[in-house]
Amino acid sequence: MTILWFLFKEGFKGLLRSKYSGAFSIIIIAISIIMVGFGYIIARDTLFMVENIRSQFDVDIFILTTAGSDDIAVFDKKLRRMNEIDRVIYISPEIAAEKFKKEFGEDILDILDYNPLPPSFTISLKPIYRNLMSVEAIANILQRDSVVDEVKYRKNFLIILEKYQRIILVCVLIVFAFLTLISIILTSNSIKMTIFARRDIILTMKLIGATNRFVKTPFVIEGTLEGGLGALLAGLIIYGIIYVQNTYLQSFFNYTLIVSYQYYIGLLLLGSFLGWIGSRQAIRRFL
Amino acid sequence: MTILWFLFKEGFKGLLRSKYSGAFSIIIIAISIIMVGFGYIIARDTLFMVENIRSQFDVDIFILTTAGSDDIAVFDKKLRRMNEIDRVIYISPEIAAEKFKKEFGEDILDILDYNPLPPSFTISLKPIYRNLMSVEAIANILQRDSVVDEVKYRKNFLIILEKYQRIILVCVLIVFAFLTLISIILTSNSIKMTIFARRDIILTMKLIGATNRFVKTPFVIEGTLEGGLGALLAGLIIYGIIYVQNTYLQSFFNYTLIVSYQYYIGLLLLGSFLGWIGSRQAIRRFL
Amino acid sequence: MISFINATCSFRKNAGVKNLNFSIDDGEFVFLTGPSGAGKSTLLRLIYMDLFPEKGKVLIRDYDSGKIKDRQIPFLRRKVGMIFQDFQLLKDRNVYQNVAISLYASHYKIREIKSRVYDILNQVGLGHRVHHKPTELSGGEQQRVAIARALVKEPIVLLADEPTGNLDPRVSIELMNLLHKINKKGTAVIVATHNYSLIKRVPGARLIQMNDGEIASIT
Amino acid sequence: MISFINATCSFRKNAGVKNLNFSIDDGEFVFLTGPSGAGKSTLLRLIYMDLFPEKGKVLIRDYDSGKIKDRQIPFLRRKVGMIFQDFQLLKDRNVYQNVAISLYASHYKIREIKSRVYDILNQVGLGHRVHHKPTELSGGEQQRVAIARALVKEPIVLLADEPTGNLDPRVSIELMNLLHKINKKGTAVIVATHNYSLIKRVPGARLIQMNDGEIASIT
Ligand SMILES: Nc1ncnc2c1ncn2[C@@H]1O[C@H](COP(=O)(O)OP(=O)(O)OP(=O)(O)O)[C@@H](O)[C@H]1O
Ligand SMILES: Nc1ncnc2c1ncn2[C@@H]1O[C@H](COP(=O)(O)OP(=O)(O)OP(=O)(O)O)[C@@H](O)[C@H]1O
Ligand SMILES: [Mg+2]
Ligand SMILES: [Mg+2]
Repeated sequence: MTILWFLFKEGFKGLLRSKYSGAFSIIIIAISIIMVGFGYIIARDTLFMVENIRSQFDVDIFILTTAGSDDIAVFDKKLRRMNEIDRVIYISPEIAAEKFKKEFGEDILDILDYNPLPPSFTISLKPIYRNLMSVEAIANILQRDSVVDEVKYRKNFLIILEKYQRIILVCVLIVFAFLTLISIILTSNSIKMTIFARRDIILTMKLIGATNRFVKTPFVIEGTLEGGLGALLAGLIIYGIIYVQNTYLQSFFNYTLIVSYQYYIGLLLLGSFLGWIGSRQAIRRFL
Repeated sequence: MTILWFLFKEGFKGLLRSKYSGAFSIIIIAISIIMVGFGYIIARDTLFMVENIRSQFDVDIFILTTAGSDDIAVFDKKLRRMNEIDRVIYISPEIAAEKFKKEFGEDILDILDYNPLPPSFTISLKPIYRNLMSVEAIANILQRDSVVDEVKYRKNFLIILEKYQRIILVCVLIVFAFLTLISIILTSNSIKMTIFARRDIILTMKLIGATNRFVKTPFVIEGTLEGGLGALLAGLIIYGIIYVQNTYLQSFFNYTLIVSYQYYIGLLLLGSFLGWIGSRQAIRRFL
Repeated sequence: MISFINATCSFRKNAGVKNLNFSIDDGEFVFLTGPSGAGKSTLLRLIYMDLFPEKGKVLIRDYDSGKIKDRQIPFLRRKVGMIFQDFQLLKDRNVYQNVAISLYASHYKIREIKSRVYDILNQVGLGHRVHHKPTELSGGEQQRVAIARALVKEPIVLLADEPTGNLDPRVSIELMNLLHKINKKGTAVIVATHNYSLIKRVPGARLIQMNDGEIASIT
Repeated sequence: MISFINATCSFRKNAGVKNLNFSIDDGEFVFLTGPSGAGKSTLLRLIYMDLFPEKGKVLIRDYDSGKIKDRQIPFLRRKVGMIFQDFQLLKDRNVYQNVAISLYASHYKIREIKSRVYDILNQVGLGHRVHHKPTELSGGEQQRVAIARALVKEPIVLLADEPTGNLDPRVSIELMNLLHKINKKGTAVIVATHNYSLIKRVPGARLIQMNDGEIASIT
């Protein structure tokens, strides 16, 4: 009991005693955690963005101009009943005419006395069906419907997306792993420096009969505390940046940063873990 | 002479002697410089991108369907002669019909027996004229021409671009300044740690009659060398990353990273400067 | 209790001690003398196993320099009190903590630690310097902190390396009396010193004289 | 050359020295004695201006403790040789470099440095330890490096704080003879020591006895 209490007190005191190098370690750990913290957000949101791009994929179905409004209504119902389809938008000839005007600067009804544009549907598929195979299958089925003139979709978009999605995933993971690696190196090195500045104390302790555990424990406690404090600092800075982003820049970047409180708890645990493992590794050299 | 040579040798030796903390400083400086180096590239290319978006701005001029091909040719020449205009593209009714087909899935000539689409011009302005005021003035002039039906351009695009361009510039500068600040803190702190680990030597030197300059110079030389070596390391890593990007990822991101050799020289100077100023500041505390 | 059997320990650049052969029994009082660089400190370091002989061996109670495991060394050192020639104080702790730490390391109870530390500090005349850091002490005061730290844990053998180098004659004599008292309670004491006047103060003490790493004479 | 005028210097927690009044002339040999903690080292630190009196003043040649500027202190110290009680060696440099550095700091020429350093190291009996680091030396050898460093620059006044604490009697006597010789060449020497047998060795030396921060007697 006495001994455990003593070692804990030593760990705390060590933090206060090594004001200088301790503060440095805390800053380094904070920087590490900010890097990993934002690395995580960037990774997460990049993957989300890819998913988002995929969600903008949709299929246009042009209806035969000969189709009656009843047939179209039946087809609409059929579409809406299909499991694979997420959202259906009907574009009537009138809407098409408006689009025409926007595009070509002429009112089609000025040119002709009737609207020659066909009605069409724009559908978006459920996420799991937004791949080349499923889309082709669905397009084939729809094509066979009697009211359908033509089914159109950006085949190239899908091909490119599928080709590069894996590359993006790999890139994102590499960047994240790289940041994590740097943060581990930084943390363990700065803790090593803290301990290096007090190597004479370790030597003396060993000479007067302290076991390795006795020498080590206060340093490990100190390191873990430094990790926790670094994480706290990092958390505050990240919170501040997120606040600024969401309050002042949100409308500009059209991007809202959302993190849960579990994220902050995760950072705290990560920091303490980095401090713990870093100081354990660092002290080993000097024992 | 003897003394200068001695101080230089001491500086070099100091670097070798403080293997541990010296290596740490070099790594920290390298990380700092990588941050600043990429910060610079990101800043530069973001601003370039904004300019690029601006360059995609163009003006559509719809010609009256009643205009004869001679009149159109005259107008074309007139456009090409205008100082403010960079590039002129003529869109004949045939090309417009093709665009129509792409958009609406119908051949306009199938619907009517003639092509009702008007010819048009798409012009892009020289960079300095791509602002709301100039564009409005130019549009007004063109509108007055007898063959012109309507002049259209994305007014909103220009308004938004002008509104946010300043924000982007400020953001980019803030991020860059932030990275620079962090790199200065990191560098000066890690050098402080290196010196802190040898504070007893400084005290002893002073006790045996060394002037501040005598104590300081070797540390400053050591710091400058560490800065240079850190920059060298950073340069190699940046070169490696640029190589990977341009060789393997270029086609994917559709983005080529270009830096000149002056950039690397800049990094080297920056590193040495950081090391120099960092060690000068750091040693002051201990004198 | 302590046996050197043909022990040789040399350094990279020069020999430390050669062919040491002797033994010291429980409760003995031994003086170690010899010119500067003769190997006295090296001999003591062999006892607390900071160094290991490359030939021969050193036996301390059950511990054999040839067989001892790294993790056993702290337990050996807890039984050996050491007054280092260069004091080896912890610069960032005050006098009380410097002395107490060796008791904490030996898992004493907190109550006991307090009373023992104050007791020993008073005995070496440092009762008024409890809260000073080593850098705030005179040379002699620092040396007495080192002495107090070695004595406080009541070791079975006490090694003192030049323990009076920074002490005035009066304090030196007091210290020798203290060591003598401790010795009478059963602790073996080995004192390396250049101060021949001390030797006369302990009747019946053995004397090991060293020269150039070897034992020149032993009584 | 050295004058203490009513100089008092106290520390945060306790008094160091009080009301010192004395002066030492060029070429004098002075012993400083007194019990541990009497203020000997503090007195010496006032001379090389590591400490400043809060009352009164200390004059060393042209330097006045009340008026000296920070940047003048190194020039004072170049003229004062100091043997520190705790040696103050540079741990990361070998014996040669430890001694040479004080010459480099005083802007000697490289040729001169080499011959002077080897000369002085031979005089203190360390000619065979030139390339050792301080941690590879015995206590007495370290002390002699500290002595060599103080002597090598031929100071106008030499301060020795317990210079024989780790030396055997033979080497101590040799050292005193060396100091005596240097003194005869005109260097003032002040030796703080507990070793009263040394005092007899220097005929005509003055003796300042301190107690509790004050001068108890002066001859
Ligand atoms: N780590 C080391 N590396 C190299 N040589 C060493 C080392 N430690 C001691 N020596 C050498 O071994 C010899 C014996 O040293 P030791 O410290 O045992 O002497 P000592 O008898 O204690 O002398 P002193 O009375 O001066 O303290 C010395 O010549 C010293 O230079
Ligand atoms: N930095 C300091 N802070 C507080 N007290 C100090 C400091 N330095 C010295 N002292 C105190 O001042 C007194 C005089 O110290 P000083 O070192 O001058 O003694 P000394 O005569 O050299 O003793 P010794 O013979 O033991 O070396 C001592 O009691 C010491 O505790
Ligand atoms: Mg020794
Ligand atoms: Mg003293």
